[in-house]
Amino acid sequence: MKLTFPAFAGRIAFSALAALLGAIFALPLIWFIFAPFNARAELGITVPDPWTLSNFMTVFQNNFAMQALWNSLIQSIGGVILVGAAATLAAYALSRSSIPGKGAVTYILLLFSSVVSGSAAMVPIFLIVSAMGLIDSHLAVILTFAGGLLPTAMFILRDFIDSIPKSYEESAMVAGASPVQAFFDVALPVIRPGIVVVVVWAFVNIWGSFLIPFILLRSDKLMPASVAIYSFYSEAGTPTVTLLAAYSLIYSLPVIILYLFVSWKFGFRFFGGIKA
Amino acid sequence: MTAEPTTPVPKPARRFALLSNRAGAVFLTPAGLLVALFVIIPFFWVIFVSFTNRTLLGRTALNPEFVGLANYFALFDPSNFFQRGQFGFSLILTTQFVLASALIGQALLGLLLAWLIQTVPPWIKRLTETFVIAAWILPEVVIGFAWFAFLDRDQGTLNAMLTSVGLPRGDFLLQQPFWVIVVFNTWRGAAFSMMLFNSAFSSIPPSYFQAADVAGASSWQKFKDIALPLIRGHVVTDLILITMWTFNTFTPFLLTNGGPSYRTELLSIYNYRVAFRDFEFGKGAAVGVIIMLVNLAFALIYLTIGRKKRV
Amino acid sequence: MASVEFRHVTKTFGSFNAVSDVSFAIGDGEFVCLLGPSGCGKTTSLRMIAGLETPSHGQVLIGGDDVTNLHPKDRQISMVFQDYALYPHMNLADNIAYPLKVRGEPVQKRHGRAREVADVLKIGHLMDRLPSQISGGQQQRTSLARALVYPSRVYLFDEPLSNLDAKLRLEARGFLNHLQRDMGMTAVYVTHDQAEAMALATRIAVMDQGRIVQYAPPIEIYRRPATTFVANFVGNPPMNLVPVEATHGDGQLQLKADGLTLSPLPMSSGIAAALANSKSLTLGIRPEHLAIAEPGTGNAISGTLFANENMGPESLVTIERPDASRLTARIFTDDHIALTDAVTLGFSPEHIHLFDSTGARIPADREQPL
Amino acid sequence: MSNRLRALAFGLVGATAMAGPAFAVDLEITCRCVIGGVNSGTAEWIQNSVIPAFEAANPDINVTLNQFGGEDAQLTQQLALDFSTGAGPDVTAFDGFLIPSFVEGGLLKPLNEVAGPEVDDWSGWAALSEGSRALMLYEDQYYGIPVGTDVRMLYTRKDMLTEAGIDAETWQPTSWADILDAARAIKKVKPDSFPIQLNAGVAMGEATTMQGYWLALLGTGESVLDADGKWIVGSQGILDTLNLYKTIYVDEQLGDARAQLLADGRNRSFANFRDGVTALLFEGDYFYRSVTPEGSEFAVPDRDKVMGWVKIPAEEPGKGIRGQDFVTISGGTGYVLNPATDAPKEAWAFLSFMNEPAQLDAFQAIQPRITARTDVAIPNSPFLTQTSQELLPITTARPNDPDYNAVSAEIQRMTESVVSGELSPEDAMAQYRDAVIRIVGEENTVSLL
Repeated sequence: MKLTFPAFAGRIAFSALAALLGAIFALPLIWFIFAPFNARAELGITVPDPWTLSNFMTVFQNNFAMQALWNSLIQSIGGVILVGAAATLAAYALSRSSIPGKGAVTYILLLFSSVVSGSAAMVPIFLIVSAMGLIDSHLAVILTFAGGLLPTAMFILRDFIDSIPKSYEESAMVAGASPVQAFFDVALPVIRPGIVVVVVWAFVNIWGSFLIPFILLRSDKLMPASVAIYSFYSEAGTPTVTLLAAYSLIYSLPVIILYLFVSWKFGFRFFGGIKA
Repeated sequence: MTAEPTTPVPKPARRFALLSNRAGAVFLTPAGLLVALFVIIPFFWVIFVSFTNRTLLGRTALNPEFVGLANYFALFDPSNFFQRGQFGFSLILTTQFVLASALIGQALLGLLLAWLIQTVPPWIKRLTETFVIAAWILPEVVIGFAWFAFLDRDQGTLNAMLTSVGLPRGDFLLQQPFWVIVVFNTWRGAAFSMMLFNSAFSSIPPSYFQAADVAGASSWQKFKDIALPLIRGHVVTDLILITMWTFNTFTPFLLTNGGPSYRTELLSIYNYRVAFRDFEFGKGAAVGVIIMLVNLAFALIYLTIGRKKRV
Repeated sequence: MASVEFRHVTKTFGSFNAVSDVSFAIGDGEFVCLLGPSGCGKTTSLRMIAGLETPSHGQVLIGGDDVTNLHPKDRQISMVFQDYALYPHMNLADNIAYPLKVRGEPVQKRHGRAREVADVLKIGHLMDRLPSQISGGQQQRTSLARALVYPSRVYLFDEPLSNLDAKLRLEARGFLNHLQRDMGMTAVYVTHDQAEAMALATRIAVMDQGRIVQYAPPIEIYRRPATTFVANFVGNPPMNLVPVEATHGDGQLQLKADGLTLSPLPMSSGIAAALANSKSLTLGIRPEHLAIAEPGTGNAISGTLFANENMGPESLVTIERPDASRLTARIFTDDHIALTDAVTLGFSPEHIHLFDSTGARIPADREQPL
Repeated sequence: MSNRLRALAFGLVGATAMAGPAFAVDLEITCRCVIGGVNSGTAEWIQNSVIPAFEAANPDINVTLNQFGGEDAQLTQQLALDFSTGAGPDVTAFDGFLIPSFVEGGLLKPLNEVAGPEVDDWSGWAALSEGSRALMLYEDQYYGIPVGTDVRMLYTRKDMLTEAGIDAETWQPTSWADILDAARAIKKVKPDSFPIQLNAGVAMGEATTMQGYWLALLGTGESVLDADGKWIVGSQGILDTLNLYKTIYVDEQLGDARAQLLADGRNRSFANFRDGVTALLFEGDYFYRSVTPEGSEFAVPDRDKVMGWVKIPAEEPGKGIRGQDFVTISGGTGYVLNPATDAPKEAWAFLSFMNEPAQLDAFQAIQPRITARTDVAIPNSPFLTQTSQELLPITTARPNDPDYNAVSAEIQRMTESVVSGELSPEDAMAQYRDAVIRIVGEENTVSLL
């Protein structure tokens, strides 16, 4: 199809505008492309001369920071497993069983999950975790995140499961499978893409969070990377720019990789939950 | 149907379901416990604590007293309601912040981006999308620091760019802190609106636009007359969700610490300061209750609209 | 193989009666089609046989055993679903062999058996593929293979051909017919396609609004539809129905309608009973029993030409009557005559059907054996 | 304590097995100190001297040092949350003024209640001066052992004074006007400079109250509390002090207002002094001991020549508190025991061990400071000898009051609203008055206007 001139010019203008917006979004992040590889990085953007990995070497030698990455991993993976498993079971029950009042349960869950935000519930969560004697443990962070993320995870997954024909499990049962067999052999593998989305979403949430671990953890040994990053502030708060940049990059990598994975595997789109 | 003499039913018929009620209950238990413990109990506890003068330090830590609505009266004390660092100031600041950064900033920018990337070459779409989404998914502490460096008065990238074109430096974090967090939050959150609108646009059959092309409509006309009316539902969804998220966001704290002079102290940050710096748990809980009331209003609107659409 | 029986089965969803007090029996080795429009309760009935729904009242029996509250897995049945329900994460071999797997058969044995069935269905060469990698017809045969792979007392089909295109559907229909002849299986087959039902069934249960309107062999359904509903539902195109006013005297029945000329018919006790209720009757004539006639011929009905559709061997000629109702005739194209605006369609009186004001068929005094 | 779960598990076994010596005890000590960072001397002392010596004497006890690098207020926050949840280090450095509010909140217990009667038997108490013991005393109970006290003064950059034509060696201001005049002279010579640093604002936390506002307020003859222990919420002294801030930061830009407002402002103010932007800086001896020594981030190059100090004058001669010409204020830090420690006896053993003369002498060798114990000499530090001799006699102590912390926060807010130009001194004081009345009740306040 041949484009008329105005249409062609319009295309160019659109492309230019989109590229400009993309550039604006990129600007605050460009610093992270250069600074980590620059032994003398400051807050301004300078192209490293020479490019070096010395900042990373220093960061790798910082036991506390490395331990913190490990802690982040423990907390994120623990939380993700709990969220994934509990949300899958619960969402499956909400979708497939005929428990009386499950509609109301879903409604109430959604209501609570949107009403009770982290900032509003800080005090009671601290007091509850403290009363349970779990303060200053990975478990405290894992459980708190699981509780907080579950309603939304359940809701997304329930929508996903609702969109899957019941005939999968029905055919399995007619063929002789017990409900448990039907769930594990048939339903679970079919729901898996939905679970992956929820799990990735939960991981990114836990991995990046600052406030909850900051309040619930007390000892340095358990702090996740989001808190440990402040160890690259010297004395009383001046950032050690070079190390901070390198550490930030390492700390961001899992999220970037997950993004690439999800957009490659599923396309970064919406699943259930938010469909209108 | 009550008396059916010809069909004596030996035992009460259990309705078949893919998952029996008992199994369903078992499936729901772990999630139910976790949600009850970390969402529902805190909800009621925060209401309870808000009626006490509980603190972490000082006399009322050990023996908190029931003070009725005193915490609420203190929050709404007209003598200092609008002062910086007080509840009223934070409330108004947060309202302005939501209006400017979510309803105007994120929604409009997201809409514009979603519309633009429908038509641009794939590589520009990919690149733009990647940066917009990166702003959204990178850890908040990293983003906070990126902006701190970006806006630095002496070395920051923004000032370097301004001076290179002959404009004066700005001391943004100190002089325009409110606009800094507005722009910051717009930047941080536009991805969600973009993706939501993007998926909304791509759910419109292309034939609608082709028909308009045949009729000779311009891009703007197509947007205004076809796309916008068709995604109205998505717009409502988007506005309510980003309003709620922005209302509760804590991330600007990592950029400004709520300052200078409380000028960026959003309700969530105010809540944090009262509860975890001044250690006034009772008053902090009262702030939390008000935050939750606002959330409740939005959630009810959202669910009402959502329900209507589902039927 | 086993028999199936419904005893006063009712199924309600909330306040909606999906199936109302339905009783019928399916003999061992019978192929019964449940036929009706969507929402008539046919699928619900099938699912109650499968155990995927529990009756609100009444009993379901398979092979004489009350299975009303038995879990599907314990009923020894097979079912083919409308959407095939092939598991997207398993290849064809695993899909077909899944029923054997849950029965604890070893891998070797179940894959061997799956392969046998697949070969019969001509999909044996696709065993390593995933369902998403094969055509719709192949998917249909895979789901059939999965139903056939294990011994079963009753085979249930829920509109298994409705997702196929016309040509494949004919092919699959023929195969099912062959299978039925071969195996003599007891089958319950849900469809809304009357041709499918006619072609496959040994008996058809026509359902409407949760009730069985007629339960009879296909030929009887076709020749003696119990109601105007059945008459209208079975046959393609459906039976023409003309409202008529009846008068009678001297043992003779006179039917009157615009453009209709019909010599008086003999009275019968059935007609007399119907007329006692109302003088308004419905006259039914199947399109294939109408032919182009000269104006003024004895038994005929006339109107203006509305459409003339050439179907190859035959044509559908539709006329419009003064009250805007239409009649369609199915005539051999060879008999084709140049049509003018006014068309008269003639018929023979032995082909007419009469229905009373409630829509029920008025039987002849002594029905001919079919 | 961070191994709380392990400790719990131990508790079950320990109930029966504790008698045996087979179990090693782990102790943790926290201070706001980082080797090579903030309070490096303290960190080096604990890590390299106290812990090895203690562990040598007690082979069954392992001690770990948590080096906390954040702000004072963050450590306070951490400790408050730790102690409220039964977590936290066994021994920690602690600012004396926080003791009342922690005690009232049930977060600290008297030493002898935590560790038993041997606390009272410790020989060291007798060696502590009464004044320094008071730093860790609340309602007649000891909550910790004081390490030392401090004094505050006005640090000068002699090179900048000289540049402005002032004889830096003999300059001793006797009124606020003298300071302002010197600042103006410097500003004239170096228009880009911010000659004065008088801490203000919320971001600096307690440093605003102790190193800024209060120093000025004492110079007007007032304090934060009156003689009856009532909080002064309206007075000419407050107004004069706030006007001083206004002159410095708003009217004449003699100080770097940004540094008072930004989150990392205190560091900026140190950097200003290091970089020759600020010539007159109000601080404690901590600034000399810990901030500016060679090798630290804010080391002043050629310090002995460039940096000097003078006494802080009253607003006008004789107008200071108690009629003094010069004023200063002292706080004090020490170490306390976590009331929830799993090993109270061992924790006390460690705490008292580090406060024996042998260890304190080792500390003095690393970093001389004004000591609490009379039997520990300050070796060879002309600076500390001189300052303590001149300033300790005229010093004022911070009140021991559970509400102090909250009022101090209001003081910081009051100064910030003036320095940012948002409120006039009168309005800021009115706001302060309302806030303090809300905290302590109107009956505990007094207005002198």
